[in-house]
Amino acid sequence: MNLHEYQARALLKAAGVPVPDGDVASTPGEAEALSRRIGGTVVVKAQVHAGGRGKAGGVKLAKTPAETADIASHILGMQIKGLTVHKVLVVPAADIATEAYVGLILDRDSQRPVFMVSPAGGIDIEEVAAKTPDKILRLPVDPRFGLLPHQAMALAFFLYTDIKQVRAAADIMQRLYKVFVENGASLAEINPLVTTPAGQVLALDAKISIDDNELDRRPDLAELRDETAEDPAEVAARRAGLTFIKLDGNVGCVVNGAGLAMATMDLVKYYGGEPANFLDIGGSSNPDKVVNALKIITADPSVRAILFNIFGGITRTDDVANGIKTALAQFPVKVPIVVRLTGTNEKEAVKILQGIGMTALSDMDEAVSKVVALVGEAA
Amino acid sequence: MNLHEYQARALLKAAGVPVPDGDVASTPGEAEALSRRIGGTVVVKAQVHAGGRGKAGGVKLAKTPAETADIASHILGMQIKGLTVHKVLVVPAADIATEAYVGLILDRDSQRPVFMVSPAGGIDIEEVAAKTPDKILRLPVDPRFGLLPHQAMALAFFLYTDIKQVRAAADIMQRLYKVFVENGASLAEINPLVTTPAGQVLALDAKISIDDNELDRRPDLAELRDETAEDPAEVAARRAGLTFIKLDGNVGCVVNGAGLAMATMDLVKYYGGEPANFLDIGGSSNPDKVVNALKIITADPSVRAILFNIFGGITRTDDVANGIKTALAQFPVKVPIVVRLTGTNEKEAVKILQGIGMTALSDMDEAVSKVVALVGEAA
Amino acid sequence: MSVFIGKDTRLVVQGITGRDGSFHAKQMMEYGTKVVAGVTPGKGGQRFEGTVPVFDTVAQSVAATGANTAVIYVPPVGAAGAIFEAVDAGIATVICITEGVPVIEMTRVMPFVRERGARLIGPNCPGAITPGQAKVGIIPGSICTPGRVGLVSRSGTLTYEVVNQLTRAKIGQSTCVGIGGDPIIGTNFIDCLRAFQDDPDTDAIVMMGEIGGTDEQKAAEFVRDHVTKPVVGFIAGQTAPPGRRMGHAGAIISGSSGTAAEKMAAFEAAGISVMKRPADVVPLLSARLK
Amino acid sequence: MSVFIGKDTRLVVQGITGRDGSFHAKQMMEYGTKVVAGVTPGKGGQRFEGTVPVFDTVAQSVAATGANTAVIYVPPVGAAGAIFEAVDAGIATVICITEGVPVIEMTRVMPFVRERGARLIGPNCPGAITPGQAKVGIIPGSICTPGRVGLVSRSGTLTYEVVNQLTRAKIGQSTCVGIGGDPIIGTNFIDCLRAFQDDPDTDAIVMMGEIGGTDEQKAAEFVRDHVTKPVVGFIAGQTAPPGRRMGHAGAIISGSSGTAAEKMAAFEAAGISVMKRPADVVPLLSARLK
Repeated sequence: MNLHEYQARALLKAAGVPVPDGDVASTPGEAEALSRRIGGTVVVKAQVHAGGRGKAGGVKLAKTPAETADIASHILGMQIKGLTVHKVLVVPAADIATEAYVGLILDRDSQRPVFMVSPAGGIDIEEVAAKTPDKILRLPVDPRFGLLPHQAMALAFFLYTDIKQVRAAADIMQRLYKVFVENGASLAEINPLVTTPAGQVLALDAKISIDDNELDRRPDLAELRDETAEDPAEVAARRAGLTFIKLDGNVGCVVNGAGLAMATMDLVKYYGGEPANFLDIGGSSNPDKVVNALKIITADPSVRAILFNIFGGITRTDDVANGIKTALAQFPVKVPIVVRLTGTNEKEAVKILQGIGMTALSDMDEAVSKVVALVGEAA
Repeated sequence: MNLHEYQARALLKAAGVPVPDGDVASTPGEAEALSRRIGGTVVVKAQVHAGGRGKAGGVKLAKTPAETADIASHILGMQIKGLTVHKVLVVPAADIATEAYVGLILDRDSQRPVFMVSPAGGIDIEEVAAKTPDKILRLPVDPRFGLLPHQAMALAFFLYTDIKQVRAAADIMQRLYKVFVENGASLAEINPLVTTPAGQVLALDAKISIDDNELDRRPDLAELRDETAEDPAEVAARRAGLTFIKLDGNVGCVVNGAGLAMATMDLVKYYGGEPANFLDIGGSSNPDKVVNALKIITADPSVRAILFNIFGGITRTDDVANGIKTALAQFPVKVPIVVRLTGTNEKEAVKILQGIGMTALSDMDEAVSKVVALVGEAA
Repeated sequence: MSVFIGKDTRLVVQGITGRDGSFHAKQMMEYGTKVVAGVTPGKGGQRFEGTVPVFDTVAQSVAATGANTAVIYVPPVGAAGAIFEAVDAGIATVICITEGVPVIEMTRVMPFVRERGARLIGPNCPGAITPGQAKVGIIPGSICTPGRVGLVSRSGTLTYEVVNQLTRAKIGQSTCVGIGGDPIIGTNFIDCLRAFQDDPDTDAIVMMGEIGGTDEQKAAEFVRDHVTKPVVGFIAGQTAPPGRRMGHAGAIISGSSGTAAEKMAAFEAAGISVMKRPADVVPLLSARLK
Repeated sequence: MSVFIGKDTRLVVQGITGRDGSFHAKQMMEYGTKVVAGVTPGKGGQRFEGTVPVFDTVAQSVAATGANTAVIYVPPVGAAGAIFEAVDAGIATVICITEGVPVIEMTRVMPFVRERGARLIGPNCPGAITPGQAKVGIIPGSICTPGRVGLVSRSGTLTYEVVNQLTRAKIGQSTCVGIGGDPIIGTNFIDCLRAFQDDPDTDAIVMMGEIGGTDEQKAAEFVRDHVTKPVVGFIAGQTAPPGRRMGHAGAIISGSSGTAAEKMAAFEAAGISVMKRPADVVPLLSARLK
């Protein structure tokens, strides 16, 4: 789960990382009041889960409270990469002497949190990594010992020479690491970490992603989720215990298991079709999940046919068949449905489907090629 | 540094360990008010750094606020093992179903924090260890991983069978470990850990010792030191940067280095004398320390002679000689002083002492046998 | 012979009285797995299904039954603790089925597992099965048949799909291992490839990967350098969009890294026969086994 | 040959620009120790005494000078971190002079030191000296003379006292090691006894213990079982009261355990000649060396 900049800022601030003054506003009036409180020139920053906000016109300077209100009224409601801006962050326009990059990721290979820092900050770190890899210092942290003081200093020395700034940055590294570990982050970035002409070290922008697995035990973090920034269908799916990702095609897919769901999408493509979604109903056998899955898929007007691909293991195929039966009784499904199911309680499932006039296929390739053909006919 | 029960209780409570209601009082009136607030029968407990408070009459039940005031007025000011009671803890008299022991020590051998728990609580754990060692479970904690959940459960299962109590006790173990590590304790004990007839698990009494080395970086803990519970000479010595321990003899000792100080005491005894103190002026060369050391030692009326034993390494012996000279000029010392010094700047030191009519010996045995002889003559 | 589990497996089921644990404990027992103990704190002394002794702690179960393998069905919040407990009790092979274990917890679990020389499979995995000998986890026993093809997969139901294709084509399996779809897992492709390469009862290997990370690329290098047995591979997620987590916590294309195309190319370069779809497994394997 | 330090010692001084660090760095240089580098964060690029290069980090100093030994004079609050840094930089022998290191920090330092296979001496110790070769720490060089007696001690000035007695009696030392008076230390008596036993240039061993803990008792057992060279021992604190910390954090009799009497008895039982007072060292040693 990605946090908004203002949320990431709040976590860092609570951990003692120096961030500029400022706060978030949902209306031009709030933004104006903040601007007045802060005084001087401020920056108004769109809060959306998208990179390149600046280029998209989502980050602007405002010299007066009135101008802040004006700019906020433009940015609020703006679309950036398909996402509507609902909030802006208003912060003082900082004088910047230098910009550095500080990132901390959960690295799969080393199975550790890994710091990446670079004095070339404020820009895309992947670009720096590709073009000037010697400008990045990479440091894995052994979670048994945590970030050791000399490691924090080594990271800081890579960014600064002035010992006061080095110590300030090392302190920020320690606090960032603490935020990362205590909140189960998969990514925590300060970009840019700036120095002011007076020599202060400040986190000017921050990005934090929380491991979704962390949210169950951390309702305080789960509350930070901004569902207005997500596809409504994906929100509905998550609430129903489904994993759903909207795609551009027209073949709706209902599958049990993430790997099989991906392989099903791939097979749709293989047979010349285009999947409309990724949808994993998970391992449990709840007919309600199937009903909800069908509701979500049929709400997508581009879906021309629906494919079920169920390999019964923990999932009982008769539960899935019952779910289809219940759904069709509750609401009309106007596109054809192709069902493939095999495994646990397959015979019972086939009977249930036959009872409502449907046939069940047992071969994945047969089912996929059939659904692709149906879409072709409909077109 | 030992904490009082009420201080240890506060640390545990802040960490979420369930402790009975109650608070500390310095006057009978405060105790009475607490008793009224708590309601019902209360226990009034003397707050002194000494075991066996109960046997000494320092722990009493009081049925009413008036009785609480009466009992508090008896306990406050009472002497327990030579220590004056300045504070009492007033807590509700808990109904107790079972009593267990939970201790956590910094173990030198394993170099780890080690839990010791026993269902035979409320009594002296060393006695349990000696008589029924199978009633104690010992569990070292790897500080790299902390107290693992199953370890906390194993400790708790050793005390209880009811799963609710087991889980409650496991939770207490985790919190106790956290208190231990975060406050740099060398010992943290809950004795007894009780269950109430209703099944609640409560820390009824607690004892925590903080590693003295921790205090420099933790002023909040250093503030908990109760100097009224210490020998005033030892307090004065600590403030002067000296390590001083009062003993029963009559030969005052001023030594640099803890090992040499102990060996000097031993040698006094070897030659038939009795050391009046342990006193280590430490490694640095500050003449003021010597002045303060002499002040503290001469304040002890049982001291009949004073021995300096200085092996100059970091310590410059001329600094020590200057300290003696300054002290003697500042205040009269009515007992004989024998000085042994050797090492760094020995020649200069000898000259300084000769200048004030003193001789310096260079051999430790000679000096000690001489000071013991002087005490013998004086007797 | 077999890989990781087999006829010598003496299994303790952690969370045996829970919803998932009890269901699958029964399934494993029916399959013939030696389920020697269960663990549920507070239920020590009971018997599961009237036969399997239940203990409060894994250490007690090991002392009483000589369990050497553990399977974990406890909820996410307790799963990492359950792995620590099993490893600390001296269990050699720990299989964690639980999905949703916080990844930061796994960063602490893994050094512990390694220090103790234990093997962890998972978390968030379907477990392993050595057909005819032992089933540890949730892979349906009915779709497997004993044989000489080893299978390793990051997925659950996709594994079933492929195993099923093999069984229908009368190609039996030596051991099937689901290593799990999380970013940090105890046993990776290379561990399994090495085990299959060393297993005298395995003639060929099927490897089911997916998008995200670089495990498949490294596995391909390992195959190129160290595996002499034929390997057939698949990558799920050829049509997955970048930046989205495709169900599995680990199945995410970061920037341009971890794509299916990249992984399939690595497979090809290493001499691994690449399946375009699950149904390709039988013809490709048959061709390589000739 | 020598123990822990010697002519191959290439020393980096951590905290070289501090009050204690600079004083003792000079003393060590004057003694002839190869002080190849100093470390003080923020002072990288300077030269100490016009000759010794100062670095911001230990890693830099190792890369530039090939330092293999570190001595730490940084204040207590930074001392544990300085040990981590030295070990992490690949330093083989780390000697921590600093007094007052929080003991809880040492519980975290020690596993790190062990995992990396480094040797830590101290903290809160006077260091070591191999007379005529190298002095690392604060033991006055003037009282030592080269020879064939190894000395190990938990104390500082008491060590000087005994070394001085030896030197005055023309009994030279192979190496003198102060292991420190803290409850948790990197190198204990047994480590030193083993090293002296294995050192062809050591003929006899002097062991200076004190009250508190059980290290001397264990060392006595080790002497009984593994040391063939004569050992002479002393225990300071025969007159110390129980329950009081006698200056050293580790010098405390807990209950009835850790007393001088107990330790002296253990020495006797192991065939160690027990000194009743420091001056006994020369006659006892002379008798054992005949």
